[in-house]
Amino acid sequence: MPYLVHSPQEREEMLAAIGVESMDQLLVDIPSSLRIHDLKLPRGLSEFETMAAVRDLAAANRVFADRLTFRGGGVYKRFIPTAVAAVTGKPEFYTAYTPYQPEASQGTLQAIYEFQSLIAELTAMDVANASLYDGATAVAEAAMMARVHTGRDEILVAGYVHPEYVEVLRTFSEGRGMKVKKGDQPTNKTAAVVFQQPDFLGLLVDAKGLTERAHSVGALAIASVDPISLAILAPPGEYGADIAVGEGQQLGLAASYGGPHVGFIACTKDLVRRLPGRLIGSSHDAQGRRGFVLTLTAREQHIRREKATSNICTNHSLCALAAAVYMTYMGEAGMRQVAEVSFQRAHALAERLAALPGWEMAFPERQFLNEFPIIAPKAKPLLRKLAKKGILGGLEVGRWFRELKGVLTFTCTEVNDPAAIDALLEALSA
Amino acid sequence: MPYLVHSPQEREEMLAAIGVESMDQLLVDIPSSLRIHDLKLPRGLSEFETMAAVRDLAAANRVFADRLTFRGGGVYKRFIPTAVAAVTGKPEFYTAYTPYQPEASQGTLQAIYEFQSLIAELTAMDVANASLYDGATAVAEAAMMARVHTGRDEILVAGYVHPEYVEVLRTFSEGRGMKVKKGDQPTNKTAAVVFQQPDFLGLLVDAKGLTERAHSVGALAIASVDPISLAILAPPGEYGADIAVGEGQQLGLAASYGGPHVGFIACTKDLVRRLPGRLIGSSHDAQGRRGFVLTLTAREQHIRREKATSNICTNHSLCALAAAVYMTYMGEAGMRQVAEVSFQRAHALAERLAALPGWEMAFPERQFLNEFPIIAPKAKPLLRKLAKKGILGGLEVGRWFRELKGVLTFTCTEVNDPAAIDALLEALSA
Amino acid sequence: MTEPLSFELSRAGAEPPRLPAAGVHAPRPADVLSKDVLRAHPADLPRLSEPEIMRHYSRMASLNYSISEQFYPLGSCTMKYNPVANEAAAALPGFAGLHPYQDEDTVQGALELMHSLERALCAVVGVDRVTLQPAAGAHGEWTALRMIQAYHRSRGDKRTEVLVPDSAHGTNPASAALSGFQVVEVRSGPDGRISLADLESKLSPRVAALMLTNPNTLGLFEREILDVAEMVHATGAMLYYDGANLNAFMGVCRPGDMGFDAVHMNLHKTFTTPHGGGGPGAGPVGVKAELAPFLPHPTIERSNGHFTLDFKRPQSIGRVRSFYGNFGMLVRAYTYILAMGGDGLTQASLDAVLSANYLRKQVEGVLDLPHEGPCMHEFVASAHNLAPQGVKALDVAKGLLERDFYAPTVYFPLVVPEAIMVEPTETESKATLDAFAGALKDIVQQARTDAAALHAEPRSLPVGRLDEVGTARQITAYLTGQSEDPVLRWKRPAK
Amino acid sequence: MTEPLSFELSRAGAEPPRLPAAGVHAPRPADVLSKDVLRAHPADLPRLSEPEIMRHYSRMASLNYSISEQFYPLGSCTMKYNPVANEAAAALPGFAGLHPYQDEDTVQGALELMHSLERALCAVVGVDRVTLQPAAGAHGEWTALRMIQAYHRSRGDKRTEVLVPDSAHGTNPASAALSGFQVVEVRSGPDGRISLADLESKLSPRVAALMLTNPNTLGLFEREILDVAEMVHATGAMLYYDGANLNAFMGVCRPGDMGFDAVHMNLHKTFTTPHGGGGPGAGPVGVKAELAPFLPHPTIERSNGHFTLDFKRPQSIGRVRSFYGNFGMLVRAYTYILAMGGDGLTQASLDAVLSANYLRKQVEGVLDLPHEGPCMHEFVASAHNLAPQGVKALDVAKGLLERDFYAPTVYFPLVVPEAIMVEPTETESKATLDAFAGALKDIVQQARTDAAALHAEPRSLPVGRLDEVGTARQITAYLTGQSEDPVLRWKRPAK
Ligand SMILES: Cc1ncc(COP(=O)(O)O)c(C=O)c1O
Ligand SMILES: Cc1ncc(COP(=O)(O)O)c(C=O)c1O
Repeated sequence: MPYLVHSPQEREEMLAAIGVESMDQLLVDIPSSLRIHDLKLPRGLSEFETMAAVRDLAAANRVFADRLTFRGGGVYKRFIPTAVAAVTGKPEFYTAYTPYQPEASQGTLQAIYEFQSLIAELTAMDVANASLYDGATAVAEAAMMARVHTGRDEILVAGYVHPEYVEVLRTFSEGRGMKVKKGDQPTNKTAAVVFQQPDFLGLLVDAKGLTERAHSVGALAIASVDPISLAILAPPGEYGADIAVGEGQQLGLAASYGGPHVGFIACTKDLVRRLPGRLIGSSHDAQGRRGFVLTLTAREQHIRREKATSNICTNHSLCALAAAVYMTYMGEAGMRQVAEVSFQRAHALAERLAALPGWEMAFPERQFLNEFPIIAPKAKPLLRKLAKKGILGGLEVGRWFRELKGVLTFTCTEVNDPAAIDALLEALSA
Repeated sequence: MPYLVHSPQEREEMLAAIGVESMDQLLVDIPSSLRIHDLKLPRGLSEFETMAAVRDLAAANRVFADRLTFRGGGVYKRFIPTAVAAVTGKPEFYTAYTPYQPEASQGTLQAIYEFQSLIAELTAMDVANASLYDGATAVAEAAMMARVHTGRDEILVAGYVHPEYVEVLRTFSEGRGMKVKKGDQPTNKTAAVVFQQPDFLGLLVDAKGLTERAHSVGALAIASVDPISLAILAPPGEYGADIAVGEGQQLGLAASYGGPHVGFIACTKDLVRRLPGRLIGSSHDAQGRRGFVLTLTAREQHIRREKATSNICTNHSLCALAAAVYMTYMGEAGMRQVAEVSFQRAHALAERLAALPGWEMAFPERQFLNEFPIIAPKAKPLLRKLAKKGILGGLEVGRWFRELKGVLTFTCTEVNDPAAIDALLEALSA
Repeated sequence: MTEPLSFELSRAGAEPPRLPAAGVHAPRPADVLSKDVLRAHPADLPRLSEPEIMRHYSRMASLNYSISEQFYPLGSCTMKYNPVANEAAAALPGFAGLHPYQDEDTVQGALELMHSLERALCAVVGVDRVTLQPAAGAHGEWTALRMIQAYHRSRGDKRTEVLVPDSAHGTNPASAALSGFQVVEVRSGPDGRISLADLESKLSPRVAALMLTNPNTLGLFEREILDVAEMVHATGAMLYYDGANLNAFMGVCRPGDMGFDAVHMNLHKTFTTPHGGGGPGAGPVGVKAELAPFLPHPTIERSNGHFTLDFKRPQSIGRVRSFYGNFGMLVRAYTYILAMGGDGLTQASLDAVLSANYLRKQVEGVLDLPHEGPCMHEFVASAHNLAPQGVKALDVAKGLLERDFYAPTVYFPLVVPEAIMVEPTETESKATLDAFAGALKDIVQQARTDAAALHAEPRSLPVGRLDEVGTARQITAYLTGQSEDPVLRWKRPAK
Repeated sequence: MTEPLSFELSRAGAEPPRLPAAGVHAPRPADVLSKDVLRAHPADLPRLSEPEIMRHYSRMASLNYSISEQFYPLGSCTMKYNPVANEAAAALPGFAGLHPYQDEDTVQGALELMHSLERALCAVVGVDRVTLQPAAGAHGEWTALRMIQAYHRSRGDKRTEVLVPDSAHGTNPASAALSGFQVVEVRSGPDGRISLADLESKLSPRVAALMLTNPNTLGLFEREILDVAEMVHATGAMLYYDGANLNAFMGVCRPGDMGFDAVHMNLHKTFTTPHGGGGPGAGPVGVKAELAPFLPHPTIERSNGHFTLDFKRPQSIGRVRSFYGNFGMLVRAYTYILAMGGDGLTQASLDAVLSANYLRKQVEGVLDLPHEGPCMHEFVASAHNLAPQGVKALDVAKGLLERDFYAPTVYFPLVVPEAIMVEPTETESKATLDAFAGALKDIVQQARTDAAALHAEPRSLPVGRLDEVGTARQITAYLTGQSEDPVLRWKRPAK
């Protein structure tokens, strides 16, 4: 059977060495009423047949070309350097466990230390952790930090934060003694104001104003940010946010139907001891050689158990590695370049779409980067028409926000070349 | 620019360290009349654009599904375990050079030593080399061994040897003092009889008889063999051939429009010193640790120079590694299984095709393994019809052999599942 | 050999990568956006060329032990072989290229895969429904407890306590607490199993659930599991299964049959999705029918051969993460299940148990074995016997690293002093197990003859033992303003 | 750490891999074929499970130095960074899945790629046509000589000699001899360049061609190349260019302009296709128009935007290998050329020359530098200065291995005693070159203070220096029947 090692003869030898005659003697502790002898599953397949079956499932999906994908909403098609998969595909990285034994895990430890450093630099925060599951749980974990730090229980969600992030935040807050409210007027009950920059619709919010307002009542400011945008936009550290979180999918990870991606979280000095998840620090051995270790583990559930303020254990290390490779490959200049190209293309697209009969910008007075909401006539049939031409059109955000019925958000990145934009416009005019 | 490392500033520093002011001072030896300052090539592209361009070219090809490919003729679609690419994709293997420094190349050396051992086992010959370019050049190199060993100059090609191999043999023999003849009656001028088992049409030849006939006049017998077939058929070592050669594409290598694949060559003790290419042997260090080294290098061109009987230097090491992984993964039982499945399916297909109106086996009295020649009415339009249904039908061997006009060879392997065979029959009947 | 940080390798003048130009007429951000929304200080990221970057990461990779090269007997972690076919499957463009907000009819293959995976997991653990949304085991634990809480609440039953054995993994009490429960510890008896008497004394109508893993973290099957289930259910509480140890008995018995109402599974343990140096994993949760209404939404439903995402689940606890879970890991796990089949999974568990018992036998007389066998898929030894030599579990771990083995889990479970928790898995050969036992013997021998040498191990790894205490102290110095060195990140040295 | 052979790891009872069953009603081979065509003794192949196989190869991989982790300054080999994008391109199913006997209209993308690659290579080396068929450099050399021979013959000119410099690579004389030519050596002058006087004396109407590489194997540009070309052409002979050193001057000058009539290129050197531990490579040959009729068939032709394989070339020397060359390597090279562009290739060569001269400068005073600079993309040093200490080029090489660098080419070219031939390439950073120079200094220092220690290096590698002479001797013993150990392969020990 695939991936099994012992031969029938070796099994016999091993049983004999143990001093039993059959497997059943090793399974004596299992009440016989519980004992089954097989599973209601088909017999195993050869690798050839397995891969054929899996390929058939993959073929039953429709993959839209990256360049013809204008849908975002939290997951974006971007250029992913081949280098990323070449690194994450190294078995030395992907088949290692959480680096409990630092001497034999310096590769992982250093890579994640570099990830922490890169995220801290990008967000302009003091310290970042080793990763979280995704952008949604990152928001929720940040809220919990604020809850514990301020002793207050209200989490105020300002503006169009990703609706799934808010849903997750709500699920998290049950049991964690948090109340989630919408609004942008914090009070002295507010533990934190959570906002997203750019927001779910792609629009810029007044991050600085919201941060100041939070601080003015003793609440924390939690900024959920698009990492690519930080090449252009003021990072949370520059406007004084206390916690910066976000989804790192754009940093070299495939869309992959929504996961695995990676959440990041960074904070100011004051909050470091409340950070969830793993932290890697620099250390040295007796000979003075530098090495890296998991540190401040006393915060974590395996030490604090029921007193822990996060239960996260396995996180998204390999995705963090991918993000580190991406950021290192791009550098500051590369990230700025893709952010700017995306900006320019989105603005060119917005102008052309808004000029179509019946179309208009949903928030003409607001600024955006590379995703924008626009009112489109007969959105549904229009999207179907685009799909027929292989184009994944804008996202119907009315699905989450009643007031936005008929609004589509379109997104552009460096993968949507000018000819792709032309193709979109042509398909719309046809 | 991609893949370049020095920054403009470092270039200046390096020039200064050398003690010159400009690159031109380093290029003084180039006559100025020769100096150009650019190439008539487009400017470089970003990786994103490069990959898009290359993908467009790939998309301009039509790839027939493996299971619907019934064409062989020396290159076969077979199941390739994922393990193969997982090993050959390791940069430690694929970015190393020929293992000149054994202490730092044990991975490559041992892998190729294992390849040599596997090929020697499979062919039942004494010794195999580290690989050759392909099956065609392997035949030619073997002929050269016979030429030198026997001092005779006639190479007799018996039966349907792959026509491209024979063409290459002819090109090689020019200048090497060999004469290539067709026929199966060696004389005392014959250096070697070359035959292919199964032959180019898929038919079994009398390998033993040909070998005996060669030996009876003091000529060598060179068997060009299908490595998968050796799980079933008597290997060259069992019928006394002097040199076994072949194409290893079926041992885990993609069709890849014909290359890179891998030639193998194995021989009896007597001929070892005449083997072309690299040979790896077992050795040990001063502490008694076993290690592997390039050996018998005195045969090679870099020592013998104009007295060498082969000029091969870079060979097909990584493909040999792939083949080694394949053979190790499959084992004897696995190779036998795919050989038998291929045999059974081909025989089932042959029976069904031969029953179609107007079709008949081209050599009904001859035995075959998994490829067979059949006379098909209106072959050309028929193949076009199949292609329309995504089926790559048989190979028109009349292209090379006038006497076989209208004959197609069909091949089946473990990838052509019964439903695929049904699909072929259905398409033919439609 | 160590490797500099990318930040240290960075070269000021290095060229950025070539990237596409915009190719449209449109303003640039700086032309349109006001200065105060723009970034003032560019991020100080490394500047390196692709060849340097690739070598940097290649060299770092070579500093790791991993299952690809070493036996990695981390107890509770099920470090078994990660099939390369899984990786190929997840990388198929038909999966990796899917946007999560594509319309349902364009992702039927993905939905079918998830649906089939749900059915397969149901069959393995004996439950009615499974959510694939949780990203890891701990996430699954908490998701399950939220469902149990919602279930009780839906019946007007405000239970406030969750029982957790003292041998439980730290995530169990943490997950319970983070669902708003009070955690009550249940003691293990001297045989390493849960004490029924203690359990009895802690059960009450306040108890929402008992969290158990079985075999427990000592690798011992809870023989009295049926009694436990009856006791728990009799008080109206639910029984929760921590599936970290599921590799012990696939096809041998099922948590659902034992009476567990909710079960999390670690696809990154039992179902061979790679650990990735600490994730991503996937922690699906299976539940019996009565908990099904509370599953996170969306669930995946099938009708007339068509698959849909069902968001209309009024009693759902809501989402626990964005989108539909770690889809790429689900592809890997499903690929594995197809290849193994029911027969393969069953044999896998049998072999895992066999290997653990075989290795346990080799360890007899070498280390302490505080509990009687047979064990299931793992066992816990103790270095307590080396106390006279001043040798601790940690030293044994480091000695193993020196001998080219990764170390077992040490100091867990907490109920065993100097615990050494060994899980060999079914994908390690007898020869490897023998070699590992040999290394242990060698270490114990060395402990007896030259403990100091052992304390100085590992010697041949890229670094020796690191000063973890010093690191924590330096961080405190940083956090309290006594040092400028953030320790937790690189920072450009002030000039 | 060493790794057992797969044959030694083999376990008698190990299960074979699961494979599809036939699923058809048909006889099995043994039912149909007579016993004497069937195999009598099954091949004795290893029996191992996938986890064991993967670990086996992973552990072997870790025993290699490679450019992915080490500086690999092998002179004449152009060990530059192998872009990972190349690998991704070659793996595209639209290329990897093509059968060589598909009809032309189904492989237009592949033919276009080859046609475009041919055009690009023509532009780089300044020739009219290129064949992509040869599998490696030596194969290309011989292909070119066969064309030159065919050319002369077509004019009724039976020339019998080929001139080869004494500094030439061994493949040059071998290829010439294997084309049926007599090889006449041309001496180098004291400045390391070809001696015009000696050339003059060897030129005659018997000479078919002069084979040269420029820069020559000493890394020196043949300043008088135009005179050489004139002299050679004046006698009716052709000038052949060994393109192993093409990395020295892309976009700086062109062999075609220098007067070369035929040029081979090593795509696995200049154009970044990986060496693979010894191939596969690709050795295209470019020729001026007068040689074009003799190109191997098929050539790739374009008409009206349609690409075809042209087999109707009556003067062709015929095929030199099956199918159309190492297509997968052609894809990689073309991908590289697209990414680099004319500007990138030019800068690559300039940087290669800069790096070589920079490193050469660092080596001044450390090793002998027998020839004056500047060099082109590589230089040849000599360990002759260490002779008093009994230290040889080989010891320097082994000392470099110990210091985590691969060794330069040693003992080639033959014209320099104790030659150490260093080719840094453009993809190594200044920091790496400095570190390498530092290692050389350290070695020379050690040669002076403790040569014995140096003779014992490498110490930290998987094995120390191996007894190559003993191995050759043992092989002789085997071949002459004095020993049963074949040395060149594993063989099951007789019981
Ligand atoms: C017994 C047990 N429970 C729960 C977990 C938590 O799983 P995860 O790390 O996937 O969150 C683990 C894994 O470390 C475990 O061993
Ligand atoms: C100068 C020179 N010529 C020819 C060759 C032969 O090339 P290949 O090894 O590709 O056959 C080499 C490569 O080793 C070389 O360095």
